Amino acid sequence: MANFLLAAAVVVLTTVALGMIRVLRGPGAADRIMAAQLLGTGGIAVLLLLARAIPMPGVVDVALVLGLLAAFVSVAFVKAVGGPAPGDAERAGGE
Amino acid sequence: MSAATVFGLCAAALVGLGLFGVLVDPHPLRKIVAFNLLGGGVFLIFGITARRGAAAGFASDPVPQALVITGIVVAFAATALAAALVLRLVDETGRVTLRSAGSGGGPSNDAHS
Amino acid sequence: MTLTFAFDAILALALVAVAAWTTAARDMFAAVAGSVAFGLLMALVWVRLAAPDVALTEAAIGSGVTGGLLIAVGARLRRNGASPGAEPPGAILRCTAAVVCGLVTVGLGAIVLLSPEPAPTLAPLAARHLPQTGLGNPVTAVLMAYRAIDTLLEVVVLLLALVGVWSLAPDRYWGGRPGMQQHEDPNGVLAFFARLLPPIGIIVAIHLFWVGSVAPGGEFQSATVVGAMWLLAMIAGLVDLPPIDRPGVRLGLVVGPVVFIVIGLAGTALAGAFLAYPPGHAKLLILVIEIPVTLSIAATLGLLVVGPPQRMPPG
Amino acid sequence: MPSAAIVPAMTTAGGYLLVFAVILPVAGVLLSVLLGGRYAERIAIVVMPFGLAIAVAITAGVWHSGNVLQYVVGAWEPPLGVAFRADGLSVAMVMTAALLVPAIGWFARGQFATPPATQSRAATTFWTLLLAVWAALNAVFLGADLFNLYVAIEFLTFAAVPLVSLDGRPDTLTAALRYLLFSLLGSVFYLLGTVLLYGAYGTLDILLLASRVRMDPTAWIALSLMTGGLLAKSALYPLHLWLPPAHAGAPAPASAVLSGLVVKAPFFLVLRLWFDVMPGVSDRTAAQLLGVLAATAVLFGSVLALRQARLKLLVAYSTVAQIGYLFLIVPLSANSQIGHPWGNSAWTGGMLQAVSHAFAKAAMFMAAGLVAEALGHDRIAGLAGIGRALPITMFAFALGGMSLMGLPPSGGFVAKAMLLTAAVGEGQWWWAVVVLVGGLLAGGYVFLVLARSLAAPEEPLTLRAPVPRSRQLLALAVALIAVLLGFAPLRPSQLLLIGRPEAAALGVQ
Amino acid sequence: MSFIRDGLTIGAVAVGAFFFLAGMVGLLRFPDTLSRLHALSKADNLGLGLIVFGLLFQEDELFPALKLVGVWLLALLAGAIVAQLIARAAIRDRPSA
Repeated sequence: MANFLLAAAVVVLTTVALGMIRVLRGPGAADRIMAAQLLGTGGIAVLLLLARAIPMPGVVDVALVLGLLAAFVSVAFVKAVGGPAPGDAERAGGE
Repeated sequence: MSAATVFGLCAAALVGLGLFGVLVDPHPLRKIVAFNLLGGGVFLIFGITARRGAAAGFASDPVPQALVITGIVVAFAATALAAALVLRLVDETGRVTLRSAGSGGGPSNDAHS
Repeated sequence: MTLTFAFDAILALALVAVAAWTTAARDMFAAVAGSVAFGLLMALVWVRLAAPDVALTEAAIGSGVTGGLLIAVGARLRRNGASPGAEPPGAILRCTAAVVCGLVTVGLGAIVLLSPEPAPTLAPLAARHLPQTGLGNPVTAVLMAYRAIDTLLEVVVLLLALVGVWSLAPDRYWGGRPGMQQHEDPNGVLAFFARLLPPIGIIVAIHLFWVGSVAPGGEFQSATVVGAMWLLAMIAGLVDLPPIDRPGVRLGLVVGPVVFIVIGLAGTALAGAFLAYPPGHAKLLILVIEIPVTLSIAATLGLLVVGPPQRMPPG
Repeated sequence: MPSAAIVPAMTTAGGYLLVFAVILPVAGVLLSVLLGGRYAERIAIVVMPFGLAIAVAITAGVWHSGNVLQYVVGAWEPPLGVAFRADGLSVAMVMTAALLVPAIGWFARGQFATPPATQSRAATTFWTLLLAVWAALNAVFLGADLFNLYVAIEFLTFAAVPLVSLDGRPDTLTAALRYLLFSLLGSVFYLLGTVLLYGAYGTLDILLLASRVRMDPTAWIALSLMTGGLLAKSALYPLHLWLPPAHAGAPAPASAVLSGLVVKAPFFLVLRLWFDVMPGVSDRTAAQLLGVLAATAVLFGSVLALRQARLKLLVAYSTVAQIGYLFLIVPLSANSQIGHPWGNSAWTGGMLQAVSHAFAKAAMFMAAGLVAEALGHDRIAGLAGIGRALPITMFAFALGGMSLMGLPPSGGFVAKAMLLTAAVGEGQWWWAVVVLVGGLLAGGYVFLVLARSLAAPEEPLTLRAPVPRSRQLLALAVALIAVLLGFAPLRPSQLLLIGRPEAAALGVQ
Repeated sequence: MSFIRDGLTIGAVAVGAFFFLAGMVGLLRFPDTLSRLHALSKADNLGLGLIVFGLLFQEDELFPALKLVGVWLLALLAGAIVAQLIARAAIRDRPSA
């Protein structure tokens, strides 16, 4: 079972690694954010699989923190890219 | 090859890449990013040292691990200070550069910085 | 065995590829995005190196908060249309630098390959003294007991960085609020998210803090999560940052190191050395230090990300 | 394994002073942050006499016991825990900092006064960071653990960099950013060397490491990486580019701290590495290579100083040159023919140079700052008449310059004479030439300034702002210390040897 | 029993990994931002969900199992919200700006 989970981790890690191409190539900011989001989710999946395949305390917590902070980074990304122009910090938000 | 060796070699490559970026990239923010790569490589060396020091029932020597945690926090502080300097500089000059803005009278010896 | 090697090799290759791309990318924003991805992969590497405490720190600080900071800075630079004022150095200099960096890499690689495995280690000593600290997590024991002086100085370093960042405020904003007031639709998606996530984050932070004495976790990771949740609420316009002059802010920033020093000094009297803990009370005292330190680190990290004051002080 | 018998892994009597030397200014920093601008100055002024008293007590303790003071923090003995240790070398530098920081602080009161009703960004930051620099310096001079020293030098970086850009002008911001990047790069290389040493020998404690270190490639590479990083931080040629704009752009009291004290910290760590940690590892070629850089720094820095049009830049470039003198210790002392490095006079001379330069350079920056305040500029071409308008200030500048040139009777004279003796004694006459030519060039730039300032002005000189006599006298007092160091070189030189023989025994075995 | 549990785990995790693969292909191959978004937000959340589902069969205790589900819910929530925000930003940027 451990070997199977490890193999699954290798597969997901590979998709994460390939997904990086989109982060790096863009072209738009939205593409980058999305790809980063996939990376976050994929990273979580890899960690959960690893946690089961090679038992070690705390790995699921790493996944949890990764999920939280990835969400934070994504929001910062969205806000930074779609955010206000320098002058109008007071832009009324959402429609 | 053990995980420590694989990531040790990876760390060596990261140090080289990061150093290259810090040295040749003219953009200060990208210098900072490169600096984080360099720091990541150095921290990884701590990591493999810790892994190779597994003993006494610990899978990894706790001392280098603790040192890395300290190091990561310090590196973040450095990033924040450098970023604030870059932003202020841009606010003042509208340019992103490390060239001295004609600080007065210095001969051109520091032009190749 | 071969599967773990495959995993490690793919991970290492991806890490180097991201680093190389980040160094080579023309677009500044691509480099910033690359550094976020880099932090994520690093967290995986730390798990593979059997260092979950470091993995947590990397996920929280290295990838998360640093990523958020760099993204915000990158976006501001792009919006200001700041032009790069300098050309890349000439070919000769680049080649020289490449050669130097190559030598460093080769030298380090040689050390990695030639170093003995198993290496010299302090793990047995750390294990032997672990019962004296009352802790179950040796990394926390190193941070809070064996090398507590490093941790104390580091918390102050973080605070100094904030003093330095604040010193970059224009004079007229000194004492004012950092960052811009954010306005978002209070019923919008972002606000919803920013209401929902922080409670979850706080629970995770408390969990990390609590298990930190026996399992991976601890005050730095916990504080970072709290700081990030604070920033999230700020981004969504739910809370505004206080003026840096407010006594409560100042107190929050220094309470951690102050308690650290006070208990350290008490150790001089009660346990015979600065930062020594009386036998049997170590775990409790460490907890008493960690709570305010977590608060201070969270406040400092959050304010470091936001930057210097950007608004007029009240009054 | 000769280690166990030699390393006293215990706190010695009076050892607690070492931890207080670090914690007291840290407490001042915390209090300043807590109470904010209005109290920053007062807190600093209150902390200073206590800090000085601690330094004096440490000096007395080392002097009387004739041995190192040691403090084992948290009673966790190295290698697991961290120790602070004061030997003769530490004492010299701790004492220098303890005299200079209060002097500079007192001098700065004229510039960064914080009246009760108002508070300003620059003043608050200055006082907070002045204490932070002090804490960091003490941590560097007293540290005995390589990683603790890393934290200490990062502490120093974060305290020093914002001092450069206190006025917020674009050129000082650029200088601060460049300083920060150089400094961080230096730290990271230091850190890399540290982990390599830990990986090879399993300890970070300097004395334990000294007893375990062997002449192998890992030690050698670690030493090179750490030295390289520290050279960048101490601005030795060719890594000096960041220094002149940073030191010249900072406000005068900050320049005095940066040039007098801050650059000495990485230099001090280089000495620790080469002579305490790895006395056997450094080989002759490497030492000579470092000497070449040092010599180039002396000549190149002096020539550039001669060509400066602004007074503060001139003083800053002279720092580049004087740092070169410090590093001449390495080729002259490492692999000394006498057998152990501290036997010959280069060791004492170099340390005396570090101390006397600290005072001389601080005095010169104070004087330059007063001149700039009085005139509203610091163009050397426009100095005519200032010598008559501010005689005390210019006298202080001249005394400091005298020490830089190495004219008798000054600390600089004795220091340079000892370096010369050592160069001749070791049969390395080429360094003697460097010392002499560097002295001549220093004479050139100091006289250039003095001659301009004593010339009759074309039109009557009007001072933009009155310069309080007390601040001028303070600059003079600091300059006088640099001169007086020339009269008492013998007893300090014995002090410098405290803690040495122990390390020597380790090095020989 | 453990045979059935292992079988379920293998099945769910394999399909989950496949979804990740599919999401990655979509991310790399689809022509425009919104369709990439569509492909992705489905794939990665389903993928992670299936992997968590599969791993649940290996957990014997309640708390770790709950934590696994918590991680998935967190990722699901974050994914949905971020996808929303991106879509808004992408649509806003397209016609007007």
